[in-house]
Amino acid sequence: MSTLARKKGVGAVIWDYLTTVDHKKIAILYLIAGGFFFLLGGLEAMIIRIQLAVPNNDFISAGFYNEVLTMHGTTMIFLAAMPLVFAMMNAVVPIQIGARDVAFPFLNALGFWLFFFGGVFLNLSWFLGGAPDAGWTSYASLSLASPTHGIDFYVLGLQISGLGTLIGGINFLVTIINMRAPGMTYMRMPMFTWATFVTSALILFAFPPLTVGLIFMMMDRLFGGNFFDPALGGNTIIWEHLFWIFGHPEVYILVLPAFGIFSEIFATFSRKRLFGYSSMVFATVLIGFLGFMVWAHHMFTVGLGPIANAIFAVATMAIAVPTGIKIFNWLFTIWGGSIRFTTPMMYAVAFIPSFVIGGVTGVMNAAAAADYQYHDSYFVVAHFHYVIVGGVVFALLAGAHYWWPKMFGKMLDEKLGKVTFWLFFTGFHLTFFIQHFLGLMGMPRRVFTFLPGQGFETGNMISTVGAFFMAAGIIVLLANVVITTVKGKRVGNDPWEDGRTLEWAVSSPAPEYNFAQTPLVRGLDAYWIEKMEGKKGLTPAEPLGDIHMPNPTILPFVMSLGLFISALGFLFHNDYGWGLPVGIIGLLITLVAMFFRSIIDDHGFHIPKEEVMEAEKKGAGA
Amino acid sequence: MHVEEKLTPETFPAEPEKATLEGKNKFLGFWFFLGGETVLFASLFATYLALKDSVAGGPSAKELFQMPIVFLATMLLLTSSLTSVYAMHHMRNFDFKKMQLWLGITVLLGAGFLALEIYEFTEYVHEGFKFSTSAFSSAFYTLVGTHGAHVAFGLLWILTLMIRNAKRGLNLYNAPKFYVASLYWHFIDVVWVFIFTVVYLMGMVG
Amino acid sequence: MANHTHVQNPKVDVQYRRKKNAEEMKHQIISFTLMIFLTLIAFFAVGYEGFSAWFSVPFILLLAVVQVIFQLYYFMHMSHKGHELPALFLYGGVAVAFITIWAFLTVVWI
Amino acid sequence: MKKWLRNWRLVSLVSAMALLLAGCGKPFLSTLQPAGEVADMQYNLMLLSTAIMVIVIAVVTIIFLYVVTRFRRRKGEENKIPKQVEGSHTLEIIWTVIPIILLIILAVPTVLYTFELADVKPMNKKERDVVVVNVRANLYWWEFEYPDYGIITSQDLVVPTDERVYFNLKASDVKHSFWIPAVGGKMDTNTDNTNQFFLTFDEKRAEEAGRLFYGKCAELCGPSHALMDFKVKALPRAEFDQWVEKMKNAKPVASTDPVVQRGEEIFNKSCIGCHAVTPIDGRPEQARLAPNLGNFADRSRIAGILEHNEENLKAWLKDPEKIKPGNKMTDTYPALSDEELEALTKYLMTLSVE
Ligand code: HEA
Ligand code: HEA
Ligand code: HEC
Ligand code: CUA
Ligand SMILES: [Cu+2]
Repeated sequence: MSTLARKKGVGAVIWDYLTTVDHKKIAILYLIAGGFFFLLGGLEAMIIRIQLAVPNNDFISAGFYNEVLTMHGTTMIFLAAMPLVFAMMNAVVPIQIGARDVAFPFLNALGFWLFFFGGVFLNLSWFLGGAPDAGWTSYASLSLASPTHGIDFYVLGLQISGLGTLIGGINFLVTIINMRAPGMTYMRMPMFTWATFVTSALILFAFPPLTVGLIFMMMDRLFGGNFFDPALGGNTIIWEHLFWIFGHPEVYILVLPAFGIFSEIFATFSRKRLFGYSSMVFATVLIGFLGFMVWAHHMFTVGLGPIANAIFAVATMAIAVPTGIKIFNWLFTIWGGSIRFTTPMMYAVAFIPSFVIGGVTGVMNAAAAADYQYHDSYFVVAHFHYVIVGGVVFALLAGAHYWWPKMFGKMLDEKLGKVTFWLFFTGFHLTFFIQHFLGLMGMPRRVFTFLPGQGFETGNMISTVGAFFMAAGIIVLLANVVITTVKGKRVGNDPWEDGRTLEWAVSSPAPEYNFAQTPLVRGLDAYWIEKMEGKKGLTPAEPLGDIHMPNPTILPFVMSLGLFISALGFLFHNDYGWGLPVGIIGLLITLVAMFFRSIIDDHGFHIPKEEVMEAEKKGAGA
Repeated sequence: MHVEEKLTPETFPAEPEKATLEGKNKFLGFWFFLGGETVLFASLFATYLALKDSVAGGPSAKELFQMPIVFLATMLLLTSSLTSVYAMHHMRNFDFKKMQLWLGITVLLGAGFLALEIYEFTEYVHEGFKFSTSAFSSAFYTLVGTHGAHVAFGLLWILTLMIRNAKRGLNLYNAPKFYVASLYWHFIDVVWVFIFTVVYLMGMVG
Repeated sequence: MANHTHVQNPKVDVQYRRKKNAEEMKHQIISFTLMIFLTLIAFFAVGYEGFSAWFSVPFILLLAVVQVIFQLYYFMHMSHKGHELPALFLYGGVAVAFITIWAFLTVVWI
Repeated sequence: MKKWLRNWRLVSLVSAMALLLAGCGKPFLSTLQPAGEVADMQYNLMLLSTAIMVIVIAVVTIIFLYVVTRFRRRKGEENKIPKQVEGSHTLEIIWTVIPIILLIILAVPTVLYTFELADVKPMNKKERDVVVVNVRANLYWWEFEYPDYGIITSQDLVVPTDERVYFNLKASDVKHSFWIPAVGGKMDTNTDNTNQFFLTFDEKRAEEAGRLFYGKCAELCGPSHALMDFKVKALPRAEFDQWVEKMKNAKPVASTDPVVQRGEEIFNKSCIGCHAVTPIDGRPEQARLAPNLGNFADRSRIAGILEHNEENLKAWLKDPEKIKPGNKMTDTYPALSDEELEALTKYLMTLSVE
């Protein structure tokens, strides 16, 4: 397992990625898999929009629409947005804190493979009898009534990928607490690292309720449980609570890293320190905290009673305050700065008005009595696409452009980047702005068609046209990626020239060991400080020496594969005789792999000092 | 210093579980995991509480639960918590043999607990209280069964550690592993305290 | 990753450490005794006919909480230093646990 | 509450927006053209919150436009290093306090309205003197039972105007949600419990809207969720009372037309197991598997969505699946010939209480 990779065959590269525990390679895996699922979810969105372009359309059938709708929401949230967020975290956070890797490289790989197999499992449903069709929220009465195995795929697939997410969350918590370079106090951590930290804490507390909800649903559907069957004393509202106790924090799990990404970008391209850093940290923590007290705002119409509705309404509104603090701090980061409109900065700038529109419609939803009108209408669809696309997707696109050179050593083409931006930005507002009004005019969401004569025609047509703009933008982005990969020029450490944080101090892409010498951090924006003092590199905190690295391993892949096989077996255990044995065999595979993990000592290996020096001289690690 | 280096009581650090960075990471990561587990069990408890009276014509808590078995199980598990404290005590004193001994006792007590639970469940099933009898039964078996699964996993884990390290003794590579496993074991006990209180005792009160 | 760095090599007196450990073990046994005692009271409170549920339910819940505090602070060493973050996250979990249970007891009607 | 709003300084902004929004949608469907007390309250809240949000957006946009135009890096500034500002306490306080004030302004009426809208005491009094409707949602049709009058209708809800009408809401299969956008927000029909709320239908505005409001199912409930519509006829109290009387006294009239008789015959063979043909149906709700057809001919729509005419009725009877995918009537009766269709249609069109 040497460091300086020689030219390898395709097989060797694949094996390398299957067994890697390097956070930078795992980031690339997350990017590819998450990107693929984003295209899939986007394709599903396009199908939705085509179907809804005109009234009484029969592009797809009613049942199929529900499958597409459910898979669009589920895929986008669990298999696209979250993994892409994880891609950014893995690519950046360890380097930003001056670490050589994450705290648990093995678990990092395990987290990825669990997500990946969970996602593949969920999508197998398309070919094995039908996808889930009860909405991404999968409310209990409908999901128990659903006749195909779709919901079972949903339950087991999310269970597996959720486990991966939980592991990833714990990993980042420990990484950020224990692996920071000397001098990097909590209040010197870059904003994206802070966002990752709070997000990981949210994951830790939000995913268990989902796990439990999914267990109940699995029991009810596959093993004769009665949690949600009113006839035997069950209660469907329990599912709704569990889902939203998870579901609301989930939206902040998505958006806080987005905030973090934008914080980095605003500072970099305004050439200015983040305004009000400490209040930004405070606001992030507060949003995370409040995020757990508001879930019932998704259930205002369930009939929880006025007391619960009023409490949750007011609690929800409170979140506007810390979010507002962030918005104004960003504006004042730009204030007095020297802005360069690169592609990432375009997204960041566009994010502010877009997200504010989405945020304030959120506060409108929070007014419980008025939400009786908005709920389950297109007004809500408009709200959440404004925050998710205008916040999270913009951030992911911005982050991808921003850190692409750090991940791959080449800059994405700026011209094409801006074409993508304008297409996507225009399409986004065209698609979703009008949906506010559709909702207010009485159009419910999750409808596979609408009848003429209700005033919905024009709005839906505009919305569909907008979606095509977004698709065109994404296609340009894909072209950009291909062109860059083929013809792009290699770049140096700090290709944007205004980098402030530690990741811009190492070569692009970073060497396997990140830092030849662990740096000494002397303040917020550690690299900027060194640059301003006219230094080329960082101040080292340790002498040059051998570098200890973790061993690659196939076990994470095997463990995840085991669960995948097991889930497949249990899913069919009521239909086929092979179901139960396959289910058990799968579990055994996982257990045996865990056993090996436990008994094989893994002390890692060392990269000798000489090799490190040579790599550093060349300026590129891999 | 290499982590597997042979140590003596003099060189053995006071907090062996946190002496290496790996150890520190494990220690912290595991505590966070327990924070997540707290929420997991809370969701199970919350559901149990919401459904405990939904017996749908099946047996109710009051009719089913019997004090002696629960009491015995509680004593076994509580004691096993103490024995694992003993094990950690000896680990800190760098007395590997005694540590293994106390871990062994812990495992035995845990196995006894698990056997009692299995016996209890089969009795219930005979009395017509099956998993699919009512919402109450589903909630009961899922909550108590999840705890039981934790016990079983804990047993396997501690056993694996004991056997794997039987020959080579204590070092800074495996000390954190033992420590974390014992934390897990205590956590299982914490959960049981709430189970015997909320499920069994409150169930018997009615 | 640098597992070769942080091993303290305490030249502390082994004798002294032994003594401290033994003392701590004594505390552990005391807390164990108390825990067993609390458990006995809880079972007794339920077995005894004289108490109404209005008394015994809150009472045994209180006993459980006390017992768990013993577990956490003595058996799991949460009273020792270096447990600030574990405590933070554990109590984070407890907070979420608390509102979950509170919600399920109030707004899930049956 | 209204007085409070009137005194509000934003009143001009609010009314400007009201004008703007009122242009949106159809009076029988749009939440922006409220037609009753409940929808009014919600509309007021919507206007108030929109006003606040417009202010917020305006402030952000002004600062935003200023900073992105003023501080772009110009030619010759390539090496300029701006002053690295840490932050400002004064500013922090300003943008913490002002939003809090705005939110309090929104929160107070929100809480008040939330409690006001949950006031269902009158329907739970022993001696009640209000109109109560039991709504039962089914895949994909609605049943409206008037417990105080002992009558049942389906698909078309009939209500008196200018008074609070109270509803008991529940679902018999999966969860649905009961929503009449122009008249008031929705409430879920759960499978586990009965929800209660009230709506008010304003006489004047009902008339303007053609006395027929559109109602919708607002919770995903399966393939035909999109088509689970119902209609609401809002009548002046006197006319409503008349309607109730007619419903109570409706008796099947023997027809002399042989085609109708033939239709009745078929109906009694294939359909009566699920559909009742008198508005008085004493069977328990589990037995009421299909819409009550007692006043079918008086309805405004067939199956809640199709225009009410013979052609569409035939289309429905011939192949309901094509009209409402996944509905519970498909394949529950033998295929019908053209002649049988004709007969059934003629028969069904006689089922009237008017
Ligand atoms: C990234 C995702 C994301 C984010 C960040 C948010 C943010 C918020 N959301 Fe949203 N929401 C979703 C994703 C998200 N949401 C999704 C997916 C759904 C639907 C789920 C489903 O049913 O399928 C949903 C649904 C949803 C509902 C339920 C609607 C319904 O179904 O009836 C509600 C109700 O309260 C709500 C509220 C809020 C609020 C108050 C915020 C706040 O956090 C917003 C705060 C931000 C601002 C307010 C803007 C900036 C602030 C200022 C400039 C300061 C000044 C402002 C004021 C004084 C107002 N959301
Ligand atoms: C991260 C979350 C996320 C994202 C990014 C999106 C993105 C989009 N969504 Fe989203 N959406 C949800 C989460 C998300 N959505 C959720 C949770 C729901 C609720 C589901 C439910 O009710 O259960 C929902 C529901 C939903 C609806 C409501 C459907 C209904 O209620 O009936 C609509 C309708 O317009 C819609 C449209 C879109 C569009 C046009 C985009 C666009 O932004 C997408 C842009 C991307 C593309 C256009 C990619 C195009 C790529 C190609 C064309 C190339 C294809 C090539 C290959 C595959 C090789 N979505
Ligand atoms: C399973 C029992 C069942 C049988 C048998 C049945 N139907 Fe139906 N019928 C339904 C259901 C359920 C609906 C509501 C469908 C929907 O809107 O989703 C319905 C709807 C209708 C409607 C529209 C009702 C309205 O209020 O607009 C008519 C008319 C109708 N049925 C007539 C018939 C006739 C005629 C027959 C026999 C030839 C028949 N039905 C047999 C269950 C049945
Ligand atoms: Cu009924 Cu949707
Ligand atoms: Cu929410």
